Amino acid sequence: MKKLINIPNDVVDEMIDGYVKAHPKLVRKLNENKRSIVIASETRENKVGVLIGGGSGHEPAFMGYVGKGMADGVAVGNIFASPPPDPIVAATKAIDKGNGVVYIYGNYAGDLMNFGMAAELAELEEDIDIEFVVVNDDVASAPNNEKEKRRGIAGEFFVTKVAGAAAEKGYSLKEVAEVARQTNNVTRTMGVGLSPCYLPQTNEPSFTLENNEMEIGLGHHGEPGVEKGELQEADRVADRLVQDILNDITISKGNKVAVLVNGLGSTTKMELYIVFRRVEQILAEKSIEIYRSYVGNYSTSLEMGGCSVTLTKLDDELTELIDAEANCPMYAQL
Amino acid sequence: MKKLINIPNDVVDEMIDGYVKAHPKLVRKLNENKRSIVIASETRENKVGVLIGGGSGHEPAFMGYVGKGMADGVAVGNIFASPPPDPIVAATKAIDKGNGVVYIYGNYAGDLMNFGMAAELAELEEDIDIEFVVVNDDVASAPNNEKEKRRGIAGEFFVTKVAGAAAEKGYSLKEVAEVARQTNNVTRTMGVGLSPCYLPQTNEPSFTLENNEMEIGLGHHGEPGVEKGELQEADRVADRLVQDILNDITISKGNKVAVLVNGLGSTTKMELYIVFRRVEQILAEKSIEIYRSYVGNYSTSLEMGGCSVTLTKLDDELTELIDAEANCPMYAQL
Amino acid sequence: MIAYTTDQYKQYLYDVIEMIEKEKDYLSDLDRKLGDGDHGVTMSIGWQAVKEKLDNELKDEMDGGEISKVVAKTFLNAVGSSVGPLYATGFLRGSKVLKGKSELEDQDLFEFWIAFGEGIKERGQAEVGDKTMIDTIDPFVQSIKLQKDSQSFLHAMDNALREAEKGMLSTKEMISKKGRSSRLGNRSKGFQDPGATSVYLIIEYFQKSLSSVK
Amino acid sequence: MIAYTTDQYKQYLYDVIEMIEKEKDYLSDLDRKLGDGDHGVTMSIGWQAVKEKLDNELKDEMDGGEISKVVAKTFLNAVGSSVGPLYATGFLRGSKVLKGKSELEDQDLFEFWIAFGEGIKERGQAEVGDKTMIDTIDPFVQSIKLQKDSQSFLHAMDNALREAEKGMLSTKEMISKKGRSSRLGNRSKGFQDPGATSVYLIIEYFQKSLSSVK
Ligand SMILES: Nc1ncnc2c1ncn2[C@@H]1O[C@H](COP(=O)(O)OP(=O)(O)O)[C@@H](O)[C@H]1O
Ligand SMILES: Nc1ncnc2c1ncn2[C@@H]1O[C@H](COP(=O)(O)OP(=O)(O)O)[C@@H](O)[C@H]1O
Ligand SMILES: [Mg+2]
Ligand SMILES: [Mg+2]
Ligand SMILES: [Mg+2]
Ligand SMILES: [Mg+2]
Repeated sequence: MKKLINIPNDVVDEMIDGYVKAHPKLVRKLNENKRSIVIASETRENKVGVLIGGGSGHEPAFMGYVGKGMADGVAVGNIFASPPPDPIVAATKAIDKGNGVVYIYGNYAGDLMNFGMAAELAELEEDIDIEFVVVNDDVASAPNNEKEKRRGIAGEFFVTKVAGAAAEKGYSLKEVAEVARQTNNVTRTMGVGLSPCYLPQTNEPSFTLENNEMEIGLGHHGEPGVEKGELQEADRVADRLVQDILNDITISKGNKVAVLVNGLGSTTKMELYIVFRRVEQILAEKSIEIYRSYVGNYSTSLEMGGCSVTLTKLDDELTELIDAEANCPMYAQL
Repeated sequence: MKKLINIPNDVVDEMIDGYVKAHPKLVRKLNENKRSIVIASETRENKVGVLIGGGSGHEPAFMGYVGKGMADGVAVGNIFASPPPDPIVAATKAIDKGNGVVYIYGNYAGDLMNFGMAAELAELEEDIDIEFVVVNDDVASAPNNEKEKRRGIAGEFFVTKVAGAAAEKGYSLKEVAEVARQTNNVTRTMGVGLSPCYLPQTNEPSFTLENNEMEIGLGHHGEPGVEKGELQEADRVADRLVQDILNDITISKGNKVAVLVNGLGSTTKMELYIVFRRVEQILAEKSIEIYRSYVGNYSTSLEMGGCSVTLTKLDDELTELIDAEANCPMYAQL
Repeated sequence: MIAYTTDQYKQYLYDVIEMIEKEKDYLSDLDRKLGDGDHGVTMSIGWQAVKEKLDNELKDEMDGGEISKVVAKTFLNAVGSSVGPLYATGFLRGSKVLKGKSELEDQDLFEFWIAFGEGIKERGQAEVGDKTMIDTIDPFVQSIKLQKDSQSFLHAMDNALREAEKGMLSTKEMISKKGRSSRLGNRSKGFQDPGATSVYLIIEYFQKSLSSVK
Repeated sequence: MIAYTTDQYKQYLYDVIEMIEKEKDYLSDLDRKLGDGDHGVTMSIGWQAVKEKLDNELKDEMDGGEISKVVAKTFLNAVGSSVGPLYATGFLRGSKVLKGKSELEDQDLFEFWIAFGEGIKERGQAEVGDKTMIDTIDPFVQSIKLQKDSQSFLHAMDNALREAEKGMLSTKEMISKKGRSSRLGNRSKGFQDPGATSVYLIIEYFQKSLSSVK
């Protein structure tokens, strides 16, 4: 896989460098830690801080979602590797306005340990209250009765969106965490992979597939899926993804949802809209209302091919928060 | 190349279908022509219409740039094929508010003929005044003394941005066209391809490259570039692209520019920011101020790998127009 | 000569449709060397749309002018692209010649193809030597024009096709000046132009159609 | 026994660094089957950062506790990931045992490796059978614990390594329950866990280091 990079081990630092130079009015890097990025403008006094983070390679996630109405800070890890505690703590200190910070991250061993250690440090040394929101929207990663084992994938976008909007609206620490957890509870994602990604350092494909195969329920770090299947038409793929979600969570006639059709990297917007078209048909048949749609690369796996479908069941509170304005370098909503 | 599609010949219609269903508050398809999409909200009376269009396969261009502060309508062609006159005329009629419509399209034989025929029809049959803005920012496609032969590529984003903002601000037909042409005059793009794209119907690579090769100055429909070169580090690629631009247009110490580092499809945002980082270094060395930066997939070539760099030299008027708010399904700016 | 009927004209169009399906990969391959690789795709989309019209709306249509006009509009709207306006203009200009006619005499055929070729040339604004379909169609038109008052159309066609073929083959060594491949400069040398090829096939098939009538 | 000096300990760390560079592709290959394919990358990034410290800041450091603490912090901050906290906690716990010591007796070595293994286990909260590095490190710790009062450390190491190896190999047939590969369920069977492998190599190299001292 040819890549436009310099030295493989430098990609993350150089990306961050380019990122903060590209958007100096929106984000800045902390002097204290080169892997901590925070919102450039002063945030409102007393506002609850929202901190996101995780491995790199998912851009725009997570780095791209720092901004008004979204996260106040991000800790950036190596590719597909949780950030260590230091950048998390540094960002925590920078964004705390006295009312604590909510950590949002995916349910991965590495993130759990690193964010956990960081929270201990922040609470002990800096007396900052921390709340955890662990995202686990990936239906494929464990059965319904073992939800606590599920991974966090594209649905983290909605969780961040809601938490960011809630914090902006003046929710308290507990309330922000609560509504973010609630969003996670009503969010489900199911993905399919068509082609692998390549780590810059190894340049090896994350999995191998025959020409007529796809990986169903793959991880968003190129981890193999739960099942290989024959590549099918987009409509059949969408059927499968939506069915798996609806088998897992009750969304009924008259319910409102937000939909995210997320590209994993090299899949074109054309394809994503073709998949969305079918998702809309299925939901319309069931009289489920799509309140708002997001179609594009919201959480990628380097240049992996494929997509995921996320549904979030909306109540009135979530609807309002999903609708709120947001302004980040890689995502803006009016 | 595996694709998430149904029937290859249906991809454009299905994409449009998905697109308008995903963003009903922002865009709608005309009953008169299934390849014409216009802004969903009523635009201001007397506002000059801005119409864009071209082949599909460049998403978010052009379809994605319909919205407040950008284009009022788009005519969507087959993949890499100009739309025929009918959808152009239909969209023209729908968006004309009595003060005429500016057509913005790239300098390609097909677009010139089809938009030209459409303008004749719109003027003759509907008495609508039309102004043409033909974008030709691609430095590689012809030497400086044959600028009229140059193609339009990613720079069309800036031209559309400026025209959309000008129309929104109440510029007259001639003024919108004038400032858009002016933007085109001070815009230069240079691109590099690392991997080909595949038309859904042929599923053949648009070009073939060895593992250590890149196409310099490629067309944004997968046309071969002007020159094959050895794949180099991102910094050297950026050096080459920026140098070719600065050899073509005088941008001096103290000048302000807008920068677009555009991904062609499968190149990650990580790589684009690494390229941006170097672009910023070069310009900083020359004391050229980057006023605003855009990094991401703004005009793709299906799943092609590679990127382009666009520089637009800004005066005060362009600065203000580039800064204006925009709200489209695939791009929003606050 | 026996007059050429519009039924035979429609059969000719069906033959073109079939031929395009056979040749579409070849045409796309040529375009891949020089342009965006879709010439076979655009031609196929356009002619398949024409087929749909022939099968339905044009089933009982006997007016050669009407048939040509529908072919022109259908092709244009299905295709867009560069070749949409080019071929559409060709058929539209031809339709004026055939208007109201259901049996075509030699004179009609001469005029049809002259109008067809000149229409394309006018639309594309390309010159001989630019490496486009003009390199096929211009010598073809010149040749039938010269023979118009002295030869049967079938005979004229034999000579004109030889000129067209020479023109088509000459595009191989040309440097592109119009269309997508113009950016390639010298790299465009060595490859035959796809449009010059498709238009050659289209006129060649008309000769075949005529010959089978005799 | 001759006491193990912190110079030798540093040499051991250099040996591990060299070993990781040799094995990194293998470790990434294992992780590609089960996880995100980066275990060799993370280990290499971490140990290269440690090397930088050994070459500079730790050049004249003789306190085994200080060395271990710097190794722990450096590794953690360079790596993050799952293994960052795991190995860092191992070295951090070990550093408490070695604090203030520049010559390590058998007793210190026993306590260092017990603290190291228990630290990892506590951090990761995984059980034997979950298909993680615990499957290597837990039997290893159990074994040296049992031998602590009756054997020399070198001798105990021989036995413990055999247990560790068995543990490492047993991960092949396990179904993942912790870490990225747990989603794979049955598809995780047949592949050896990368973390179980890297930690085996790390303790195996300690035995090599010890043996070369004797
Ligand atoms: N201005 C022109 N005049 C005549 N023929 C042209 C012109 N521009 C392009 N062509 C023809 O069009 C052909 C390409 O057609 P096609 O691939 O279908 O369209 P596109 O270039 O839009 O992809 C070229 O091979 C050339 O013969
Ligand atoms: N909770 C845990 N306890 C112990 N070891 C773990 C745990 N989670 C993961 N591991 C180990 O980490 C290894 C993977 O490490 P690595 O690939 O470097 O990190 P990541 O999983 O973040 O990509 C696994 O092979 C496993 O042995
Ligand atoms: Mg990892
Ligand atoms: Mg084309
Ligand atoms: Mg073409
Ligand atoms: Mg891993």
